[in-house]
Amino acid sequence: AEDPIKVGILHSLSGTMAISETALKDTMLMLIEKQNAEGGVLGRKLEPVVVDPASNWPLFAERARELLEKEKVDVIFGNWTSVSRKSVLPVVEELNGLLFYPVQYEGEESSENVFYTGAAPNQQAIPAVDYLKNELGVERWVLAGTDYVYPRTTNRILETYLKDQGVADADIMINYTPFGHSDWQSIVSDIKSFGSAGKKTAVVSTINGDANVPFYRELGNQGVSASDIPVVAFSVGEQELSGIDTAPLVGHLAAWNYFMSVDNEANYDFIDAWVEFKGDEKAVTNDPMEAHYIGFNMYVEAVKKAGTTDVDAIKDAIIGVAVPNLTGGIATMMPNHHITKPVLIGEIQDNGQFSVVWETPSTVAGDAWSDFLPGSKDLISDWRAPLRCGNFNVVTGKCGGSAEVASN
Amino acid sequence: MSIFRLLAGLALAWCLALGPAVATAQVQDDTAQTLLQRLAEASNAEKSKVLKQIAESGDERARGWLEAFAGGRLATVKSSGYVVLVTSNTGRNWQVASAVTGDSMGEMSRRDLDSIRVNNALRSQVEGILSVVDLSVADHRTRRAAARHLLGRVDTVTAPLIEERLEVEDNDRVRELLANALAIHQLEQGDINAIEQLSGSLNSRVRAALNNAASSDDPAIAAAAEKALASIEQKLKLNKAAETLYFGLSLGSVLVLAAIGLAITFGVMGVINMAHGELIMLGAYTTWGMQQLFPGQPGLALILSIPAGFMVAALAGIIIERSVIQHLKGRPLETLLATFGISLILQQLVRTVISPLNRTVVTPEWMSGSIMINEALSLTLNRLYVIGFALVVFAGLMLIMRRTRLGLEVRAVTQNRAMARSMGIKATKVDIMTFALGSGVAGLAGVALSQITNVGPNLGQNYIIDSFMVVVFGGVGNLWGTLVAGLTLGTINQVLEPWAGAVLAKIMVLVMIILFIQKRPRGLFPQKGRAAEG
Amino acid sequence: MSMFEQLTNRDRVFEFLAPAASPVDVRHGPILYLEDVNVSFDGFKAINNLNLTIDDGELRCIIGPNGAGKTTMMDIITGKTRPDTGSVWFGSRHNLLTMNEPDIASLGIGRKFQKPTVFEALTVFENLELAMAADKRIFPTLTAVMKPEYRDRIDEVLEMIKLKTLRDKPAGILSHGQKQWLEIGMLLMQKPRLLLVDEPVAGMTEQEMERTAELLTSLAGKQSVVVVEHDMGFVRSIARQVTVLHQGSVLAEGSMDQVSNDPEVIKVYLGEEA
Amino acid sequence: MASSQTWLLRPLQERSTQIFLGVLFSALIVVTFLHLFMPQDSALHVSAYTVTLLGKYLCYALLAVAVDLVWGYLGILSLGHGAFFALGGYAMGMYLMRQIGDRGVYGDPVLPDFMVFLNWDTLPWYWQGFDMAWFAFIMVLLAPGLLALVFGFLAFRSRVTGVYLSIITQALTFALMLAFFRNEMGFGGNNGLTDFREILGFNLRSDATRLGLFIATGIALAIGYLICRGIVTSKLGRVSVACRDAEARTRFLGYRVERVQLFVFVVSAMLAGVAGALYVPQVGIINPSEFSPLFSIEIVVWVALGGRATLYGAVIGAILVNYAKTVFTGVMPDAWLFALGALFVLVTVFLPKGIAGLLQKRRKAKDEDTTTGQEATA
Amino acid sequence: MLKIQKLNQYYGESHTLWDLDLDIPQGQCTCVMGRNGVGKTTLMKCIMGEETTSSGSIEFAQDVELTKKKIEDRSRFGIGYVPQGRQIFPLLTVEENLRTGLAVRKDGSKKIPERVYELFPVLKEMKHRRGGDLSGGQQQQLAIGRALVIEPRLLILDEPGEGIQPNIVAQIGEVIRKLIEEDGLTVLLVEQKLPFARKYADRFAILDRGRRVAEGRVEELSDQLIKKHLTV
Ligand SMILES: Nc1ncnc2c1ncn2[C@@H]1O[C@H](COP(=O)(O)OP(=O)(O)OP(=O)(O)O)[C@@H](O)[C@H]1O
Ligand SMILES: Nc1ncnc2c1ncn2[C@@H]1O[C@H](COP(=O)(O)OP(=O)(O)OP(=O)(O)O)[C@@H](O)[C@H]1O
Ligand SMILES: NC(N)=O
Ligand SMILES: [Mg+2]
Ligand SMILES: [Mg+2]
Repeated sequence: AEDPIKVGILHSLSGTMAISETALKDTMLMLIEKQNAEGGVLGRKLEPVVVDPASNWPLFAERARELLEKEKVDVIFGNWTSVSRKSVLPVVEELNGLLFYPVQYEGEESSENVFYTGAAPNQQAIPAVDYLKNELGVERWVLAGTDYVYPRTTNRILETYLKDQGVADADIMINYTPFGHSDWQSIVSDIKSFGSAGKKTAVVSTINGDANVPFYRELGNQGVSASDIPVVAFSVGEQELSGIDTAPLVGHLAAWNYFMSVDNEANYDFIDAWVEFKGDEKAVTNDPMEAHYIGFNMYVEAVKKAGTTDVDAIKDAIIGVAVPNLTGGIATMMPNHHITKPVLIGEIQDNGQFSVVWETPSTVAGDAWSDFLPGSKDLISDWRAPLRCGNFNVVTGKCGGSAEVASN
Repeated sequence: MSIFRLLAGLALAWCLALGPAVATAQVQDDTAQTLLQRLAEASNAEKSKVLKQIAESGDERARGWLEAFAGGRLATVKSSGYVVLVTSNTGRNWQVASAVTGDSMGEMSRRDLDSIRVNNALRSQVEGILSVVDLSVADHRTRRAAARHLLGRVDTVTAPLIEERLEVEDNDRVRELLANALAIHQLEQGDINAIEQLSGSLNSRVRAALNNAASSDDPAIAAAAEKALASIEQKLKLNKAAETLYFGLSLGSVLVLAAIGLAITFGVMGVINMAHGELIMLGAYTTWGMQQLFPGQPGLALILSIPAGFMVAALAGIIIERSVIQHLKGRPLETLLATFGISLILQQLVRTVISPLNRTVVTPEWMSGSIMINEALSLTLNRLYVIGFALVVFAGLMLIMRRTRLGLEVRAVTQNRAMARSMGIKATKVDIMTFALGSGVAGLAGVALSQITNVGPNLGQNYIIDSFMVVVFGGVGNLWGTLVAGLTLGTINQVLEPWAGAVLAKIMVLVMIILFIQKRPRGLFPQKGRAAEG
Repeated sequence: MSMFEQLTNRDRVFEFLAPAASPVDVRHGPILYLEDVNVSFDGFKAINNLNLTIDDGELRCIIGPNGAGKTTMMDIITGKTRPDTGSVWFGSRHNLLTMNEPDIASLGIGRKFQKPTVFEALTVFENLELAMAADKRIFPTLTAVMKPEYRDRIDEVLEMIKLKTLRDKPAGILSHGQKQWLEIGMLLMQKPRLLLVDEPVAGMTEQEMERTAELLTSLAGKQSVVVVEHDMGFVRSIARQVTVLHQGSVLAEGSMDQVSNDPEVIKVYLGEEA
Repeated sequence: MASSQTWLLRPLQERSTQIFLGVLFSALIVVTFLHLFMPQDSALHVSAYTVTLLGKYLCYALLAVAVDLVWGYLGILSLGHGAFFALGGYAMGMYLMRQIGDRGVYGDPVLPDFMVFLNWDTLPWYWQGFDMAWFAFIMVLLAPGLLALVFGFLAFRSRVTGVYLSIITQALTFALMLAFFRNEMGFGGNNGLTDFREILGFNLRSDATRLGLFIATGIALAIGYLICRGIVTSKLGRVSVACRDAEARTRFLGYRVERVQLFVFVVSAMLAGVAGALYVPQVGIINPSEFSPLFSIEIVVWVALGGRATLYGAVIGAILVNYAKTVFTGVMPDAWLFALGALFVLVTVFLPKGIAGLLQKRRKAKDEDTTTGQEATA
Repeated sequence: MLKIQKLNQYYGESHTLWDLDLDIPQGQCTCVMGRNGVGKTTLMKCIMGEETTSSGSIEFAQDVELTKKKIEDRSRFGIGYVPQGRQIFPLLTVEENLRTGLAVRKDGSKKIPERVYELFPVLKEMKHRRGGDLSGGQQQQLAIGRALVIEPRLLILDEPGEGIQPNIVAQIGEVIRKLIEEDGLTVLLVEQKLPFARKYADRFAILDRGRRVAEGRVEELSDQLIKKHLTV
């Protein structure tokens, strides 16, 4: 038989990020196992190469280099945080690798070697705000986030967006907290008083990871219910909820491109496979897992289409590849290396699942460069010939500098 | 609003119909089925109409249907369209019962069921209906909650009902709330006199109404509302200060709890115990474990976790002491190294054996929510318990260290081990007991923290640094110092936070600690004199 | 002086960086002068209106009951303890109360502690090396080289304190008495103008005591020596002038015979038969 | 010992230093040779990946040496040395950022990308000058040095010692971590500084530059080691030990303890800064996690594991632990923390003086064999 | 009371006690003498168990082999120890220092015997002060008091007079005699000061470089012996 196709899996299995990333590693193993059971790709088996970057950002780069240079993997699926992706980026560009990144992020990036299968801000944040405004009549906004780049950027985009829509400065409250913040008493109290000004108020939360549990607990204890001040979160999924007593949270919202509760046969099959793979009836699925599902299938399709695992061939072949997602739609790889996704708004239920209350009529294509940031509204990304540029400035008609070096 | 008005009016009829003296109406089962089925198929706007009809039906099962609907527990069977009540909705297979008859229908695959979607607006409607109903139940607490719910939700249809209710209501607080609810409605109607009724209230909905009135076109109303707001603002300030203090004490007591075990193992024994955080984590996981053992009885499980958490952590402490720390006598700095290793091992152990994910620890009923001191000041119950718990643990430890022989012996052993042994003190035993005590107390902290924060493998990491800060800030070896330091740091943090933001507040507290140590190089309560210099 | 040295010699550039140390001025009287010194610890008066004068080149013995405040007095002189009130002058120029320990030490006040404290991780030789009179600022210390004459001096002292065989052993392993000797050795290396010696002969045999007595008397004249000791035999053998402290102040002062016949001193200190 | 050599060259006469430098330089030469002259597919070939990995270990080794200087010889257990390392790293990172010039994604000739997309319109004042290598390299020393100077001045002046000092160093690095996480600080927040292109005109993505950085790190380690060894073997080193064991007593001998502490602390902070500066171009990113208190504790663990108060022990400890981490995370991703944790525990319990202690014991045993004979005759 | 035979002790490589024999008869005061560093303190530590011996035996009260007992148990047989350098617990108050000895008392009493305070009134005065704050001599008194709290059968005193004012030194001597005569206490004393030894001890033993070189009744302690073994 031919050499197997080596699939690098670059997710933290220890340290603070393990909590989120281990499931993604397992997802990849499951997908690979299944693909191999179906005979692999092009008659070649797939072989997973798992490494542990241990939630340590420089280690992500080192491991990526190891995967590409020593293990000579054909493709890498990995990373969760933006900082880890930023750390890996120069390495995959230098060594011309392929990276599938499965998590929602702040956008403002488009690399020839990276495929962004998670949501860009226009695939999550903006539709969620639209929903709150149009369906719930929200007029006052609390933008609460963990103090790092993803929330900062998202909030900046949302702030511009809201102001463009005529929301006054006084109706926007922005609050940042450190990672792992666990004492939300005074912030929740502030939100409460901000919300008692007579206008419908909502919280847009980009609070990350572990800080959420104490946040929601405090909301519950201070009696802030979803009917008073709903919270819509961008980083709280089924996995996070599985560690929370959801009773006080019922009715709060989240915006994602996938929910485990979506009523769809493909989804049910995926869940069944996952439960079986984990051997745990209670195992949950979530949005980044779906992103890996899509990314993996896209890669497989692209390999079939190109007839090779050659990186440059894949890069050309994959644009336009369309595979079904788990919510009944189709995900297509766009020329800017982002994909099309439906946007779903779900309300938290007492069983730790989301019930979908709203969704976009059709899928939305990911936008690498936000239209609501002054520095990037003129930029577009298109990796097809002849443009082949991740940051083409439509005003100046020039491609930004990074591409030149990348192709050096 | 209009939907609500209609519904509320209809609800009145229904509420009267539900009165115990009146014979209850019951619709035909197949009519009920059709009604529910229509609910399932309707769009959101239509759903509210169906809800209205259900309320209107006067069926005694209606309340159950409405509650199930609001809780997202109504579903249809895909193949037949039959509406069922989901009694358990975790996992891939759900327990269902007939919505109409209530008979159990066993387990069904999720694939075969279609949940009837509900959203906040609909849920809010249902709550509104139920509130009006609840106004006439016997329990005054339920009535109070219902009345509070009605604040800002009264309209022309419900207003007369409320007025009527107000006549017969005998509970003062309920009366006050109902009067405010009415007044808000009247204010919305442009009645300037309503402002007087509202000007004393601290309730946030009242304030919202006044805020709206303040931007009214009628200058008289606007001015009156402004005035009322100003007087409320004044009262709020005081409450705000009290609230900040409470937040501070509460954060402080968390710090004290986290640090107090360390004050023993580190402060008294001199072991730089980097695994302290993981011992806390063990306590928290014990709580989770107990709740698994006693499903459905989170309160009992929590209470049992107190001794259990202590024992588990103490046992872990004993194992650590016996296997590692006893070999490091007289090399305190190296305990840092070894316990750091232990902390890595314990974290990974939890990840491997239990899960890298956080675990759900349920807050028992009696610990959720808050006690309302007044409409603007409520004390969250879980925090209140934690404050009390911290003080009790502290007092207990103080008693042990001051009043028992163990306390004396520990200090003797740490100050001069060889001499203590020459005096007949069984140093090994003392070491074990002390370390077990410190570890056990860490376990207790974990039990308490499980009610506040994540129970996960990283729990310990989040508290270890704070714990060391508190112990050192208070003065190593001084339990009082730990108490005062914890409460002080907590309060300062909460005072700074609204003003500087959470991140800067934290930085400022750290800088303050650094500067404070310059002023008092041995903490708040230093050991003074020759003795300290050794 | 090279350019570089001139540049790095900061005390020549800025007045306030100039070292406080400059030779003690004894032209106008005593070398050490304590006036109305008071110290209390949590309300306990350890030193109570203490007045004391030590003349240049004098050898003074100080005796007194346990807890009389002898060690505390030395703590005050060396800057370890700050008195509540009073003044302490070294010569007529230096107000010791405004200085810290190293400044006082570099002025030329050396001290042997009651409980011997030596640098346990360093060898006996290194202990003496560090004590040696030298420029003790950072860069001179960093660039210091061990000159043969220094080595000879250390060996000489080693001989004197009978620790030659233990020269390269860490001081931590010394017996109690050996540490006492090492402390005395360090004091000698410092070549101070004023030696404060707290209980030098505790734990020594009669003969060692005699040697110590010889040593201290030989120093007197060139240097001033203050000795605190409870061993009356020893005190008698060296004493010219004796001061008796009691409850933080001077109870009696005079020759050995005078004080040992003082009924108060006998009562509170010596006991009937001494 | 007796020599008129300057303090810096004196250690060259010690056998241990000679061995250390010998081993270090041979390693540099061997790696260079194997990297350049062995064919790619040979088992002996050292890949660029490995070269960079080794370079990283050497940075950590230099950092460990710096920590050992203050902890081992001065008795200051700094739980915040990561801060100095990170500051050096940030100084270098800022230089490398500025070197990107208009090749960033937004093509702004002055502002780094993260500033553009967070709407900064001018370069903050503290970023000025970092486009010049000499300035940046001075800042690599100055930034950590000044922080250490101010912090140390305050702390040592007030005689903060022992755990109190340890904990405030920890507070220092923790506060800096939180501050650097803030986007408002202008250091790229959590994402830090990354996507570097070139250093001194050399392309950072070329193998030759990588080898160059590796060699530079080796030389820096050698110099750092010599400086520390020079201090330690000088009289000042003995004064440091005296401060460590009996601070008060040292004062009574006329030494200004706080100045000794300050001097050594600042030197150590600068060495840590250099280590950080060399680390950043090799790993390609600097982010606030280097300020994390746990990282600083880990450094102490390397030193303890290698053997406190033996500089070469610190080097061994740093390299060994990090090598172990690399190996363990590779071969047992799910369980490497067990292995690492167990390593820490076992070494502490069974090798009280660290690995260096083990080596010393060996050597002593050997020495004893040869010296007992002499003593008998003496 | 105590019979030491062929005792050898090493500090690491250095042989400190050499085949040491020593007999301490019941109800008497035996004084161990010797120059600095000959191993007196080491011997005491060996008896207390603070240093391990490499060979030899220490037999207590005819039937107990001390070398086989743990340190903390030795005091339970009734051995009180006043170490050189006092070794009080600096951060415990005077009273707490004394109380540390209560655990091993046979009668299980929880109170500090009044006699200790009678002997050293200063201890009562300073009851609540921390041990480390006391003056050197006060600490020494505390150390002796602490050893007496356990009501020992054998009292080991390592240079007890060191740093103590003359009248109290004399008093300590009297106490020792009194305890010996009235309570049948056995005392093992390390003392350099000849007058004191001559006055209060019954027997003497001289150590030199870790060996016992002379032994006998105090009256037999001749100038010649002193010259030979105690001068430098
Ligand atoms: N820091 C302190 N806190 C409380 N009391 C203290 C302190 N320092 C000294 N004292 C008390 O002050 C008194 C004087 O002590 P000092 O050590 O000066 O006595 P001394 O004359 O040297 O006695 P000795 O001859 O026993 O050494 C003693 O009673 C002692 O207990
Ligand atoms: N921990 C140790 N390690 C190595 N050698 C030691 C140690 N403690 C003591 N020694 C050595 O053992 C010898 C005996 O010491 P010891 O303390 O028993 O003497 P001593 O007779 O009590 O003297 P002194 O009269 O000075 O108290 C000394 O030479 C000393 O240097
Ligand atoms: N991309 C994120 N969520 O960091
Ligand atoms: Mg004294
Ligand atoms: Mg001795």
